[in-house]
Amino acid sequence: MESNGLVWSIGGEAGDGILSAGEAFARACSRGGFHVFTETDLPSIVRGGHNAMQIRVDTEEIFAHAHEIDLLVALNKDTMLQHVNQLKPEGGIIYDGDKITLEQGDLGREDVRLFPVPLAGIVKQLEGKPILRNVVAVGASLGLMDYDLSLLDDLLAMSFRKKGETVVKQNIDAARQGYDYAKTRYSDRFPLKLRKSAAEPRMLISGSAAVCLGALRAGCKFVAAYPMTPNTPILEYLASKERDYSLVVKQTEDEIAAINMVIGASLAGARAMTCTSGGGFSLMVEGLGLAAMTEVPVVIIEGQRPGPSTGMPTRTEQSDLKFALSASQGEFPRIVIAPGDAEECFYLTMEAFNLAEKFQCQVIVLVDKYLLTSTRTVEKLDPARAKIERGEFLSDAQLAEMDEYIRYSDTPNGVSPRSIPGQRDGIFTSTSDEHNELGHIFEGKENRTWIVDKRFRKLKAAARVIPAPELRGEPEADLTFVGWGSTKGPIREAMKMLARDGVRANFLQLVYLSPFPAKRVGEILSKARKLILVENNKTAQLGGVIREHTGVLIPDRILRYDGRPFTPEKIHHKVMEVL
Amino acid sequence: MESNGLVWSIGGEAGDGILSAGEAFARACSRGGFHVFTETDLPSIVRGGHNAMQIRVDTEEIFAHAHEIDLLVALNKDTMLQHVNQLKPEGGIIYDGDKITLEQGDLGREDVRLFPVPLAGIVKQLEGKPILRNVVAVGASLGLMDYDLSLLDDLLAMSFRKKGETVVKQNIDAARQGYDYAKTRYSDRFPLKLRKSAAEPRMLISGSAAVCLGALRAGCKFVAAYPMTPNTPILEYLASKERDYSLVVKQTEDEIAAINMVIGASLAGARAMTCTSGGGFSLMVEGLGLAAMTEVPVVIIEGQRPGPSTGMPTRTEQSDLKFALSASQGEFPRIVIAPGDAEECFYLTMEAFNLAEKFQCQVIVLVDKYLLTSTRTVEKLDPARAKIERGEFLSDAQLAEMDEYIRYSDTPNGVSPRSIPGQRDGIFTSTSDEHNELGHIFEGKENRTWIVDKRFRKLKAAARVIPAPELRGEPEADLTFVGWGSTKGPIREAMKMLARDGVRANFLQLVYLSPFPAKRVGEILSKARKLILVENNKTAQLGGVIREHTGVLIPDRILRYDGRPFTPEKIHHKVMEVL
Amino acid sequence: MVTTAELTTEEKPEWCPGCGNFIILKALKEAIVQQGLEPHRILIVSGIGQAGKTPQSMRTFGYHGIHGRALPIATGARLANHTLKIIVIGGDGDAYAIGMGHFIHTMRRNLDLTYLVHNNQVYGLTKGQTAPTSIKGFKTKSTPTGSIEEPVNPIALAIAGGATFVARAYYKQTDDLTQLIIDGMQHKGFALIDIIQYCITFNKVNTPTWYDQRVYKLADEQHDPTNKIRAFEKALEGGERIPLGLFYRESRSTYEDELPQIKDVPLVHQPIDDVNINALIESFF
Amino acid sequence: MVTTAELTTEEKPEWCPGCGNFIILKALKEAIVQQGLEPHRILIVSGIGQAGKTPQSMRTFGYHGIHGRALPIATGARLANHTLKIIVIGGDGDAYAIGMGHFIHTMRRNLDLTYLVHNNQVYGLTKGQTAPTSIKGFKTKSTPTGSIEEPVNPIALAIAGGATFVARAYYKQTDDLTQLIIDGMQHKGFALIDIIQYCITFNKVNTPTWYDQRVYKLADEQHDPTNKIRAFEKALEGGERIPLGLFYRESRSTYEDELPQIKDVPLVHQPIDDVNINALIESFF
Ligand SMILES: Cc1ncc(C[n+]2csc(CCOP(=O)(O)OP(=O)(O)O)c2C)c(N)n1
Ligand SMILES: Cc1ncc(C[n+]2csc(CCOP(=O)(O)OP(=O)(O)O)c2C)c(N)n1
Ligand code: SF4
Ligand code: SF4
Ligand SMILES: [Mg+2]
Ligand SMILES: [Mg+2]
Repeated sequence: MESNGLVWSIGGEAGDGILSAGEAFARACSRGGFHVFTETDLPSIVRGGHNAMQIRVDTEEIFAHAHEIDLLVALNKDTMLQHVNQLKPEGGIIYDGDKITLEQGDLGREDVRLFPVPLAGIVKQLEGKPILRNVVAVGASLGLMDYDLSLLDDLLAMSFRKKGETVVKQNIDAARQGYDYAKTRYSDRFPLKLRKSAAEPRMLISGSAAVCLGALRAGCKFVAAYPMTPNTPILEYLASKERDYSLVVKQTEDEIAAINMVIGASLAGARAMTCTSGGGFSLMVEGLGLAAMTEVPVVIIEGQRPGPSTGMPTRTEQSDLKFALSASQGEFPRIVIAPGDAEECFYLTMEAFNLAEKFQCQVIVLVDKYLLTSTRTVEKLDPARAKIERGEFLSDAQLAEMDEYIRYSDTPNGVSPRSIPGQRDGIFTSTSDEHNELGHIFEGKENRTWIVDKRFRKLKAAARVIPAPELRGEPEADLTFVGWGSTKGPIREAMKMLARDGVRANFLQLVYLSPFPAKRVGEILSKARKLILVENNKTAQLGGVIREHTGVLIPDRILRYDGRPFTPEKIHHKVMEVL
Repeated sequence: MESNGLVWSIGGEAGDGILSAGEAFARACSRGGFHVFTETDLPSIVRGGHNAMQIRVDTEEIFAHAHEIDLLVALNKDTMLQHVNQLKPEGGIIYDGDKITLEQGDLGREDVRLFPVPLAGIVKQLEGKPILRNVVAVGASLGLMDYDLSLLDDLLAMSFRKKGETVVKQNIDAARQGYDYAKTRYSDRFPLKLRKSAAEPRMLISGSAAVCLGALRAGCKFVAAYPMTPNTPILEYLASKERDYSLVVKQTEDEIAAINMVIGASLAGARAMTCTSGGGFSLMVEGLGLAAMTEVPVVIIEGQRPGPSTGMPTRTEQSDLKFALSASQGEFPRIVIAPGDAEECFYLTMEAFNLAEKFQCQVIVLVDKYLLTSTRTVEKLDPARAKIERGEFLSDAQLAEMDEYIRYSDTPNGVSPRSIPGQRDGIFTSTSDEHNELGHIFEGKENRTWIVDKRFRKLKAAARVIPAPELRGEPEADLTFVGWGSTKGPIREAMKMLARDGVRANFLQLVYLSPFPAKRVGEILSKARKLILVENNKTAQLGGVIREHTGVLIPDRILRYDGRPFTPEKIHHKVMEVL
Repeated sequence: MVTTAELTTEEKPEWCPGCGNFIILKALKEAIVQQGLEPHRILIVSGIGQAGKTPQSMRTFGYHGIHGRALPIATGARLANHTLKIIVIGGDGDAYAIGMGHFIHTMRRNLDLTYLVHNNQVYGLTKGQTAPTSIKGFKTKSTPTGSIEEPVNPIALAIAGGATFVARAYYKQTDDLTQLIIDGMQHKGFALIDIIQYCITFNKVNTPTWYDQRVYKLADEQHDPTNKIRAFEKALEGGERIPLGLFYRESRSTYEDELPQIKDVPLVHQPIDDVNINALIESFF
Repeated sequence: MVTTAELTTEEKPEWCPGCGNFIILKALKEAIVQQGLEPHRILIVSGIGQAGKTPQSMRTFGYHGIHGRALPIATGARLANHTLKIIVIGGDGDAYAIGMGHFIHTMRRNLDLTYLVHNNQVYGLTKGQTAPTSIKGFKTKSTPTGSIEEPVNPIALAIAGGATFVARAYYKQTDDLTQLIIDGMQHKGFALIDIIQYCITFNKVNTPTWYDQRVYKLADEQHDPTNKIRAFEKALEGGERIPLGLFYRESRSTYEDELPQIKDVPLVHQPIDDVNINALIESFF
């Protein structure tokens, strides 16, 4: 089983520092030139409860976490028992042999290799806090796989710089002792080794951070949000950049205030967004319609989690698609975008701001917990690819030349050039009531038909600039996966597995869900030999949307709605059942 | 053009008493055994602005208002000008000749007959308030058509009883003077006569009142709502019955409070409902999901009006269908019912309470402004047809026999028998977080899959008891109309017109939109020769839902989204274009 | 200098003849004229209701939003461009029923906004239901046997909630009203002016006659508006004696003042065409 | 008589060791035991947050609703069955941020509900953001340079808002807390008990040490809880001296009292199987 790559996992109680340990391990690998994917598994509890994190490391590009693991770090016994069956044959477990006593038989498996390390003992000797056990364990892991410890040392030095030299030293010592302990005793019993490659360090980023970078690059100047898992990290990251990037990030009294503040800021001319999860989005629905009626650009990041209602706050699901597509009373154009990985989170968030302003419409970016919190090594994000296009703003000079500024003027593509408050010749009034081209309340029949059509023309115009979906993978394939959002990663991994089985697969990823690219999708689907729909929900919502727009029913569906993301293995396995 | 029936219309400024005049006229007709349909046309203004009301009277059953009118009562000049083109050839106008001076040429039509009546003059002579003109005008109308004035007298006596005898007398005198004036001068110039028939008086009721009667008959004990057109009349009617029918009707601080109070009341065991329009429903979306997750029965009356946002508050549209079908994050079963006329408003509101309790689910009754505010003569509503079925409540004795009460127990149809607070052995906790069968927060994978499935089983069970849609009209038809909700009336009228043209039509009315009767609809549609979809919206939402569930695309669509309801003529006309 | 005529659009406000809103509209225009403000530097944000229709008949920037949400909309606009003068308008239902949460939170933030609440103690636009400020026993179609709730006391709530300028005006005393609007707009921070407004159509109880018998001016009683406790005491008056004028004023730094990122240039005028995020990108290596 | 053990489910509350919520939970159980109430006659309604998890670990009827909406849920339940004892529980964000509108409106209605707000001045469940009660300058990940908002003053708002029983308790003074809960539950009308609760994980500023140095008992200062102005004055205290105990109490008829239709039988027990609507049907002829 030797290969330059492996799946490493760490588990313990909430409060044991699982996340920081995992992040350190992951970063040590990405800096060593490896491809990395990380995924966390946390309950909705602040302390206590089982936390786990998986880091997958490879020399090839990777897109998802894996079901099976090579090396498990167990900070408590519970972790050993819960995860032992995920271990590959002859996988290893690092644990504190002084604290956790068990017979090989307790695990129900004979083949796993046990690597006891006196985690607490080492910490005690260093006079560190109990949490330091996590660093010892990471060190031990690196020792076992013979990796370059200096990569970890640098990270620890950086992370703890603020806490002073003693703490830095304590951490580095802890890592070293764990490293040495494991290396000297067990190195030969664990065949998987990681060798720092010649490759450059790689960028390792979560979907949520990528969204933030996209927003900052897009010139987002105003963010209003109310904390809600899994979107709180977006609010928090952006809040930490308030001063450096000169934006205002406002934690509001609720989500209703958030969307309405965003509308106010955007009306005033600033790029503005909010982020939330389904529950908060529910409260934003009325504001969404207000923005639509008054044609104020708005960007909403909607991070899905299992519902209904509070549901499973720290888990994942793709169950708000239809809701996002039809939320709010009445009919109006909207753009719904579902990025599938961290790169897309960056480029499409950026694009969301462009589309919102160009079409004076509301853009919902549908993400989910899995996509937001998992991290992945990516091709260095390229800000130059993300250009600002603000659509039609009238300059003071242009306005001065007009007889009268007409806010909702009739235009071929439905987009009426904007002015902003403060522009002398750009005065206008806007109302959530139906109105005439001047923005005055008006209930006439012809006017109503005209202005509804005008608003909808924007959607047609948007459809013309939005890239059509493409098939990824072999053009001539035995089967075609159809999916959206965060299933992209697991599907791509599953395709690799199928290729190994000699099954040629390709993948239709729907990125833009509204306007829906019905024609192109219909063409692709009608040519496919076998279609398999993959969704992280119960009711196959994309399947419904596809049938509505194309008439095509996809009977083969791989669905999961237990709050967990797909593993590639699960998809692979299900496909083999279907074929 | 003689026939025992006609289309009468009255218009004037808001504040002129258009509605009360129209209602008096309509009731005088329904009491005379006629079939009646009334429809109002009001802007969103308290005073000023043009108000109009149309009353259609016939000896045959009628289902909708009409485009053309026979007799117009114009309380101001504006009304004459606005409505003159709606008059049938040789139709008549009653107006105040002393106040409105005009040449026949002003109207742009030579054929209409002018019947000037000194409305203000008569009122002045009676020393009445200016509003009394409306009664004079109704009297004059009856005079012109030779109707039995005593029917009107009785109504006036009843309406003004509380205001004292003088007022009653003044009204009756006003009616009489108008009657005599018109009858003596013009009776021979207006050929349409109404003769009180031997038929019994008929029940004349609006959709909104029918909803209220359904709710009261269903034993609704608690109503919480925030005023919003077109649902305010429901709130107000029920509030007026609070004491007589022993229920609590609470005007809340907002719609969020309304839905949550309803949840609380229902949890405590009372039948409870709220009523709102799309904007208020937007605010209820989060609460809807809470009710779904905790399996608390809830009935929501959603009265649609043109959106998005505030839109056209006093107008009509059918544009919240998809929103109602997918509102709130996550996935859960819901029942969506769209009554098509006043009878259905009564029986289906009643049924909504039964279904909500039997399946411990949320029932949305989708109505609209046209359906709620238009009135129609109906077969006397039969409370005996509306039986109470409360679903599974456990008695104290049943609970006492159990080892432990399990709130979300597993059952074949997904419905877990309920207890209510106050029952000694029925104690349970419920949570909006995902939970186990006891109602305790639980995030296990198998549990999650199980309980999602359990909730969805209720929808299957509901589908088994919900009546399948039926084709109305000729089984072998040249064309099949497909529609939902308030288009039912205009479609039925259009079918009559088509029959006169020799076109055989039938009609598939979708009453239950969720669970969607896909199989039956598919069968019906696949057998039809030609399908025509009729919807009062822009995007043909039902068309989308049908295609999603059956794959059938209905390319021929008659859509209207200018805030006005269809007239039968408009549908008829469009059909003739399509054929 | 702008004139009242220049502030007026061709749209006639769609209010009932005799409605108090006409006078408030006039006072508002007058206050703008007297301050010599330029119309394009003014944004009027309103909710839904009769009062909310105000921006429709004024030639300034106007945004007629949704029921109850005028304050957050105004907050967003203000933070995006704090060089604008922003006036917020709502009815009593808009402000104190559905909008209550935002009302309290906006006050404690002390953004520089002027909030005019047209308080007619009834729901006008929806044709006469009970409002949160309706007095006990008030009969409407939604409470046919009379309201059984203690009305909200917006003045007391504003004082308790952290507003820095709290006043009550009476539409009939137009000069005082105009002056209070001017003072509120000049005040650095959040100003609430609760304006008694007559709804001639739906409020047959709290008529001008009713009010004329009850109102008196705080200024006539040497009320000290810097004393919060006294202000609260005055706010609790009602029933037979209804105080008018400035209850409370406090000087506290505004929300905007505390944001160094907008000290020099408002957000909306900061360049965004090529934001340099290289340092952030590096931080993920 | 019910015992504390009988009130306890097998579910252990999922709070951090040392969290103040454990003590509040204990006090609540103790208060129920001391009043000799039957668990099946009690309904505990809560919002979402750490505090909101309380009903999960109590063997009474419990409903753990959504964030900010516990009061309207409780209102509906109370009106449907006013023979139940209903306790409502929320966190500071739940009650005073997203729930602010309902908070004010429920108070003025004076329904007979007891509201316990676990005020830890931070958002616990979502891992440490600023709360509406966080003091100025409070640093969290959502306000990394410190909060710039005046915190809400729930006591002052409750007094201004029409609550008839307004108290502050400190989780560490468990006997007083228990007694206040009992008094609140015995009070006929709406009782607010704002409870200072320590969040050991996310609030490193307002610690027990911090509070111990500041709190004092109103009872020790002969405070007269029937005097609304004095109560308000006390409510404005903060910073260095934080009063504990009953600020204000008033006796006013409850909302339920004003509803003749539930005088004899609660709604939920009124028969509905054959409601006679014939008279209504006739009225449409
Ligand atoms: C979410 C929502 N709910 C309800 C309404 C209906 N509505 C419009 S205005 C209004 C209240 C009007 O009263 P108020 O705010 O006092 O204003 P007024 O008309 O008296 O000036 C209501 C309930 C709405 N537009 N939106
Ligand atoms: C509509 C909605 N928005 C946001 C959240 C996320 N959320 C859950 S609890 C909470 C705040 C917790 O703070 P607090 O109410 O003070 O309770 P504590 O955890 O401190 O007891 C938030 C924002 C939610 N559940 N629902
Ligand atoms: S209903 Fe009342 S508030 Fe509305 S315009 Fe008429 S008088 Fe004014
Ligand atoms: S985070 Fe704070 S409030 Fe939540 S359980 Fe831990 S200590 Fe208690
Ligand atoms: Mg009002
Ligand atoms: Mg808190």
